[in-house]
Amino acid sequence: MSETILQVENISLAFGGVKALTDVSFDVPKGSVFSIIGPNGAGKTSMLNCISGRYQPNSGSIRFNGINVTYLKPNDRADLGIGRTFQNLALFGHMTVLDNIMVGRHHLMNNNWFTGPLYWFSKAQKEELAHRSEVEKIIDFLEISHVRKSIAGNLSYGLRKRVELARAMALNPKLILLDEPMAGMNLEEKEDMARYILDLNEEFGVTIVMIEHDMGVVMDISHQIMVLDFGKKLICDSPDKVMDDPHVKQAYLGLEDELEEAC
Amino acid sequence: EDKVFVGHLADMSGPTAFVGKEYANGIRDALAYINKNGGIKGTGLEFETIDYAYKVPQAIASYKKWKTRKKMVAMQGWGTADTEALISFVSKDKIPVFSASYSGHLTDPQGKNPHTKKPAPYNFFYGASYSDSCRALAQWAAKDWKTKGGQGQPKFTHIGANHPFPNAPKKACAEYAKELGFDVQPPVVISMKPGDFKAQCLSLKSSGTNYGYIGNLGGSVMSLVKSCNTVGTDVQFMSNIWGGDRMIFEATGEGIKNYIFPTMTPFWDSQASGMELVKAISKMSDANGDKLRPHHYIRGICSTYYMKEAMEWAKDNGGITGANVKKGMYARKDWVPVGLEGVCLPATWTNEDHRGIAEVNIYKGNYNKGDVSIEQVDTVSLERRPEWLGY
Amino acid sequence: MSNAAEQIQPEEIVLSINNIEVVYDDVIQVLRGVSIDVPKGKIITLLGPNGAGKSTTLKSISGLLKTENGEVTKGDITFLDQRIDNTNAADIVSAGLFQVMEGRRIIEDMTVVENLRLGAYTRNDSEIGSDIEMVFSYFPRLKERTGLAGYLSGGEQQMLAIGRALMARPKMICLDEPSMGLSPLLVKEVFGIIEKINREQGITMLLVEQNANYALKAAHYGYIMESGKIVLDGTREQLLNNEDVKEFYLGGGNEERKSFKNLKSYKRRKRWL
Amino acid sequence: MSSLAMRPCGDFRTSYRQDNTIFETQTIRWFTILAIAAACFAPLVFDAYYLTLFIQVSYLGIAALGLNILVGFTGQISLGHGAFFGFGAFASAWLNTSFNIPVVFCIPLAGFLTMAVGMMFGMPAARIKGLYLAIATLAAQFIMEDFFARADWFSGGSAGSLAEPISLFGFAFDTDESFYYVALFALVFMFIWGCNLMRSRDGRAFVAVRDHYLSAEIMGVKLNKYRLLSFGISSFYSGIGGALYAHYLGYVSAEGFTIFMSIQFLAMIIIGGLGSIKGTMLGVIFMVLLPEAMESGVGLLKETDIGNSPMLVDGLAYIKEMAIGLVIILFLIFEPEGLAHRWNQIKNYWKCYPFTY
Amino acid sequence: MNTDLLLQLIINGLIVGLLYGVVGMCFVLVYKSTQIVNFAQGEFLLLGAWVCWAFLVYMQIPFFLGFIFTMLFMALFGVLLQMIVLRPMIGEPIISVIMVTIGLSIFFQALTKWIFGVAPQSYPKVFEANSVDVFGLSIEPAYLMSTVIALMIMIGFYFFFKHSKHGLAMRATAFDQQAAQSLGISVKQVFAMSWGIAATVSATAGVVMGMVNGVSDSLSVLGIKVFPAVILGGLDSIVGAIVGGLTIGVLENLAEFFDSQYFHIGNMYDIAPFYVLLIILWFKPYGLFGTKDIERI
Ligand SMILES: Nc1ncnc2c1ncn2[C@@H]1O[C@H](COP(=O)(O)OP(=O)(O)OP(=O)(O)O)[C@@H](O)[C@H]1O
Ligand SMILES: Nc1ncnc2c1ncn2[C@@H]1O[C@H](COP(=O)(O)OP(=O)(O)OP(=O)(O)O)[C@@H](O)[C@H]1O
Ligand SMILES: CC(C)C[C@H](N)C(=O)O
Ligand SMILES: [Mg+2]
Ligand SMILES: [Mg+2]
Repeated sequence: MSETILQVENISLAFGGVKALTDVSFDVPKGSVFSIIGPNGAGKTSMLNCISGRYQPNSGSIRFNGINVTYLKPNDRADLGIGRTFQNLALFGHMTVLDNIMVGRHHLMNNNWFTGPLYWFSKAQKEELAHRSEVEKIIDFLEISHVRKSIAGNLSYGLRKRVELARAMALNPKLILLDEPMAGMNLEEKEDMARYILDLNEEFGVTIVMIEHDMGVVMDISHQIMVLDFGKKLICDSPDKVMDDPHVKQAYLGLEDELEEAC
Repeated sequence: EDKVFVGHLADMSGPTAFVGKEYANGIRDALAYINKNGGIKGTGLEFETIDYAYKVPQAIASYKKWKTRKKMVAMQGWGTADTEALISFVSKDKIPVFSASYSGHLTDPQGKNPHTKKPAPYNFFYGASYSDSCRALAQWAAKDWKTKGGQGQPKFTHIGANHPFPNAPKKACAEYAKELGFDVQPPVVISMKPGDFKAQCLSLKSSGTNYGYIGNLGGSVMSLVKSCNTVGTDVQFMSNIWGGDRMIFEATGEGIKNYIFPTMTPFWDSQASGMELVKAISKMSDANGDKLRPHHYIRGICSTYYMKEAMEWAKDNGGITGANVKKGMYARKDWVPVGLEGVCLPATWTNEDHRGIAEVNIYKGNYNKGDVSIEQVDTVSLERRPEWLGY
Repeated sequence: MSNAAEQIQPEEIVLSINNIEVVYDDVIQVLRGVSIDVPKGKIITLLGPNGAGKSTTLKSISGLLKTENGEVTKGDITFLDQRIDNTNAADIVSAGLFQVMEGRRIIEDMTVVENLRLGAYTRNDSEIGSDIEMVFSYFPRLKERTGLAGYLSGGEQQMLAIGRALMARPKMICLDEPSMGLSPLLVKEVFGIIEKINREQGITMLLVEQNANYALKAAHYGYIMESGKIVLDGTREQLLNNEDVKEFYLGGGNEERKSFKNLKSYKRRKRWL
Repeated sequence: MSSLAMRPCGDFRTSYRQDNTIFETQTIRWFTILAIAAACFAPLVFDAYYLTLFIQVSYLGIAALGLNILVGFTGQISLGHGAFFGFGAFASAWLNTSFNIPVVFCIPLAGFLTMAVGMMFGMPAARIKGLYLAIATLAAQFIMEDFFARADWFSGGSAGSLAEPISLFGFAFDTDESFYYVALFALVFMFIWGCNLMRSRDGRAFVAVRDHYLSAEIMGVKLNKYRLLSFGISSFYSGIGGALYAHYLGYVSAEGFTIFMSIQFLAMIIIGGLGSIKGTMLGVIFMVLLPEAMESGVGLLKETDIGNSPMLVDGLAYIKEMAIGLVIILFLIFEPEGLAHRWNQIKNYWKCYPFTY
Repeated sequence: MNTDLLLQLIINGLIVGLLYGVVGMCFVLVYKSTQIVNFAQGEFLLLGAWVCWAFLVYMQIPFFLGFIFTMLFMALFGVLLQMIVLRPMIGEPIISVIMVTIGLSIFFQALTKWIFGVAPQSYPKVFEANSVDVFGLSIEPAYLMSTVIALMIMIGFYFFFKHSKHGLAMRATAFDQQAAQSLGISVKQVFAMSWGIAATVSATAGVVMGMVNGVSDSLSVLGIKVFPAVILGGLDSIVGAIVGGLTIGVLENLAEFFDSQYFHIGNMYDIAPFYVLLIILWFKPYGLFGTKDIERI
């Protein structure tokens, strides 16, 4: 996994007074699992927002597969193959789980307001069904078939996170951004989630950028870890190196013994 | 015994209820009275009053109901909304409609005038069209200007909302005013709803308008007069038939001066012989007869009685059907319904000219310290120019 | 089923949930007979997988079920010896029971301070100002954020939520997943503060958590809930030493903690009942 | 099992195709088809009064369906729908009289014209949201009302404009009986169009935009395109509805396409149920029948002598209006989510009795 | 160019605009606390105007007394209305509640017509002077009164929302009812309060309108007429409502000026504000002072 899929160069982002990000650069190798950690308010989510297009950085550039996407609209980035999940869930609350995921297929389909309604007489039906079966594969993969038809808004927190992952996968992206995928899960569910992420990475060959606070998970599954603190990059290196870094210890983890407890 | 049915659409609760209610009471009482006194030469007169609140869908539904279930032979309608919505139905179903929408284009049953979008062969109304009464007022204004010894060209302005009803006479009247030598100002628009019209009054003032024709009715007229008083204009207001009646004076109170308006009937206190019958009719809904009815009420009665006599004619000439009633309207010239002499003006309808009346009585009203004084100032009889037909 | 009462004999029970059932939308049954006792001045924790009904339990305590048209159909809840099931939320708060809802739920278009003042809505004494300072002393970083609370980061919002609870000076606080989305350091901090508050102000706490390690360390007594039932309960020690709890909640049973890396992609699912 | 006799309790479907159908079960499908077939014989049974009511339901229903696509599915409130309805009416009449295009083509053309206008007034949606947008559409309402009253070339100004009846191969649909079929066809057609739209790509996109436009955009949905498009489609519907209205009456006058009509449309879809296609229909029927019911209620009162007691005789008109307001209020108090919601609840209740699985 | 006409029109605009502002504030108040746009606003106003009129004409009591009574009556009315009609709607979809207010407006429109009739009426003379002269424009004295009232109300509102705990509670409720309840805020009380205030304040506007132009059923259009003003200022900004009102007021008059002097298009007085509204919204999507909602994920 030599070539890089995502190149971030000197991104800076400020909201009025608050400097969310200052001059952050990093590369994500294709097919790797890349984790971003850091204290709360360090700017991790803001970083993802810059990559997925929610925010536009004040300066710096982001290249995806060599294309400069810094100023593209979010939906164009989706077309290029960047998918993501959100820290505070952002599902379509009143839609069924199924439809939520089908929305992920949006940019891959091409029936429209005219051909769609001509359902049987245009290709629409065939298309819908084809994509439906794709979606079903994802549903089985993430083991959420039992809630297929229930309204996303009524699901419990953990399930909703899983549905979000499914929706992101439906884009069939080359790069998936995960914002704290394991928050609010107990160990068992974290293990499941970790498994999904690994399979996603290894079998589907999707590159993964993940924000996560659970050091256990981060240490185990990521190839590279970047640490942000107050919007600045502290270090970006392999897990164990990061672990030994003194700054990281005191800025983020706290002292040794507690680290053990933490995971 | 045999019966015929007449439908009656009224607006008693809608936006035009202010006058609609009075007009409707007139019709309702008249129909009831006719019914009580022998109907149409013995044929019972069945009728239903529906308050459609100026909402077109209700009007249509009621019409259909009457047509199919009651075999309606004629209808008493109300405003522009319902009248125009029903034009093509009634001419297909051959059901004459007598309405209070005096839009000029309803007076051209055969579409002789190029202006006419859609000939309305089955639409009648008692009274001069909005255009004609406006023309009459213009004539009076011209005369008034002379008698006042006004210098130069008097200025004439149309004041009204941008809606079909006020707009109806806009062009026609302006043209005639020009012909009479007025300097016609661009129209001033005030909404149909009451509000603060000082702005418009200021532009009236600055344009130096001498004669302003008011196309609106009810609350907005009152607001206009008040606002203009505050601003201090000296415009001679002349209103359309709906904008001038005792109610307006009482409502506006102080400050409504020398307000000019047309009518097609005398007032409640008139001594005309026909008023006997009118008062008798009024008792139908007001047993001890102490209500003062505005002239819209009386006009409602006239509208009903012309229909009645047309129906009587129809009965003698092949039965009361819509088509015959229509013929009945054409049967006579300059006729006045029996018993309403001096109340309804002599009217003539022909099958290519539905301008029933060519004569407009013009009144001037004043309000001083609680009592309203109204005096007739002129009677204008218009020539029946062919190019004015339906315009 | 709950033997909490004998366990902690002397203390009085502040809140007792007695075999309640909860139904959403008149059809979806979520809780199937849950009983929990919360003794005064203690920290009780409620663990369980997603969708078990933990949040639902808290909502039924704090009277917020109605707003999601759910309802306690069976059993009863008493707080300080008065029935509070299906009474409305405002009264319960005034009675001294405060819930920190899942997902923070701060008022985003208000400033931090305004949020805190809102926390004190049910009070009308003069010490609100000083209490705000007290909260800031617990969470110094909140003091710097002067903008709208909506722009705080996840963690900051969580702190604000807890601080807001303190402002009400409640007798008891229910916390729904307070550590969610916090960095390890902060998790430690927050749990530290929770224990501190419990110690210093003697506020009783009912703590719904996913982070079993911390929760069990902080709590005196714990319940484990699955699919709407309490499947296990016991003191901190009992639970910490229970094999199943070790495997499914704490990680690393008897053998060394297995890495997330090489999990067999099928995993044994132990379920009580 | 390919066809289910009863409502399924759980997923027994064997292909996604079955799972995607408009109707839950074969029975329901056949039932609907039968109902429509039966509807074709209505003119033999019902008189013009009922037919005219149905025709109203049809043209108002089509327009309301459009509004629901905008408000219910895309979450953009519009207070200008009445004006668009009017525009459709005038446009069709105008196309027919001044270019003498046969009416059958005028109606869809009017639809597209209205669509264009709708999108023009929908443009603010690219930047404005929620109630701000609602009021922006209010501007559309007033601007267009004014336009109708002044644009003689288009609307005939105060004289109104004439609309020929629909005619196909020389047969004119100018009676209630014949027009009924036009209305029925149009309704069914637009209805199915709506259903299919909502279960295909763009329909989902609309709902996504409504529920969470930020994440929708990140999931690849072009926000502005869909915000605008939903305006377009809803205006298209109202245009069609208006055109039918015009050619039914045979005459359009600038009066009546007021803000109150727009509010009426809103009432219909809210009462019927936002974001529900069949709900729309229920709502329309409700709002069309309500005044009629009140009228006949008043009619009954008139018979009795209480009804004729003087203060009531005048009162009746207002009592009627009040009753209409009251019914709407009570209805929403007891059925805040609209008829469709109740319908579904009853359905679920039986489907899930006593618990979910 | 006719400058003193222009000047007079602008003054007129300001004076009338302030009244729009007052009505606008009621929208804002209800909106801020309940997220509801109250379509029955116009009827509140109408009712206030009629009730005061009745006090003056039937009971013959002096104006200022009648005015006070009217306010009290309307306050009570607002609270009761909330208790009976709107309370059951708490927690229901906003749009449905908005629909209820539409129902209310239909209901009260008819009710007032029934009770007070369909004929317009004038208020008895309250002030001696028929008109007072402001910078060469003569206006009705009532407007001076309204100006004073407006300013008082405005200041009152401002402090209420910024500093009182009830003000905070209202905003919280508006933002997230469930969360607000979890803080011990009684949503019912909050709503009752705001409806009460709204009814009272709009009544004052109604009375002023009544004194100036007389009362009649269609006075209630003011309820819709001020929509542009409210939006222009920003739905949730008291100050915005006033500024919006003034702006619309002036706009109308400017439109009238240019129309009558130069363009002669007609009806610009009513329509032009809407064009301007669209333009302004394009550049400031949340009006001039409205707080933009937080867009974070
Ligand atoms: N839209 C915004 N407007 C203003 N400030 C913002 C905005 N978004 C983020 N911030 C600020 O930028 C900083 C970084 O926020 P961010 O959400 O990226 O932190 P984070 O690393 O995700 O923290 P956490 O782990 O708690 O989610 C925070 O201080 C936050 O207050
Ligand atoms: N408003 C609602 N309507 C219908 N069902 C609901 C509602 N809220 C929750 N549920 C259902 O109730 C069950 C329990 O939900 P709850 O949120 O209590 O779980 P939880 O234990 O809090 O899970 P998590 O740890 O993920 O928060 C879930 O299956 C969920 O689908
Ligand atoms: C407005 C009413 C006075 C009736 C009038 N003829 C109209 O055009 O409707
Ligand atoms: Mg974050
Ligand atoms: Mg939960």
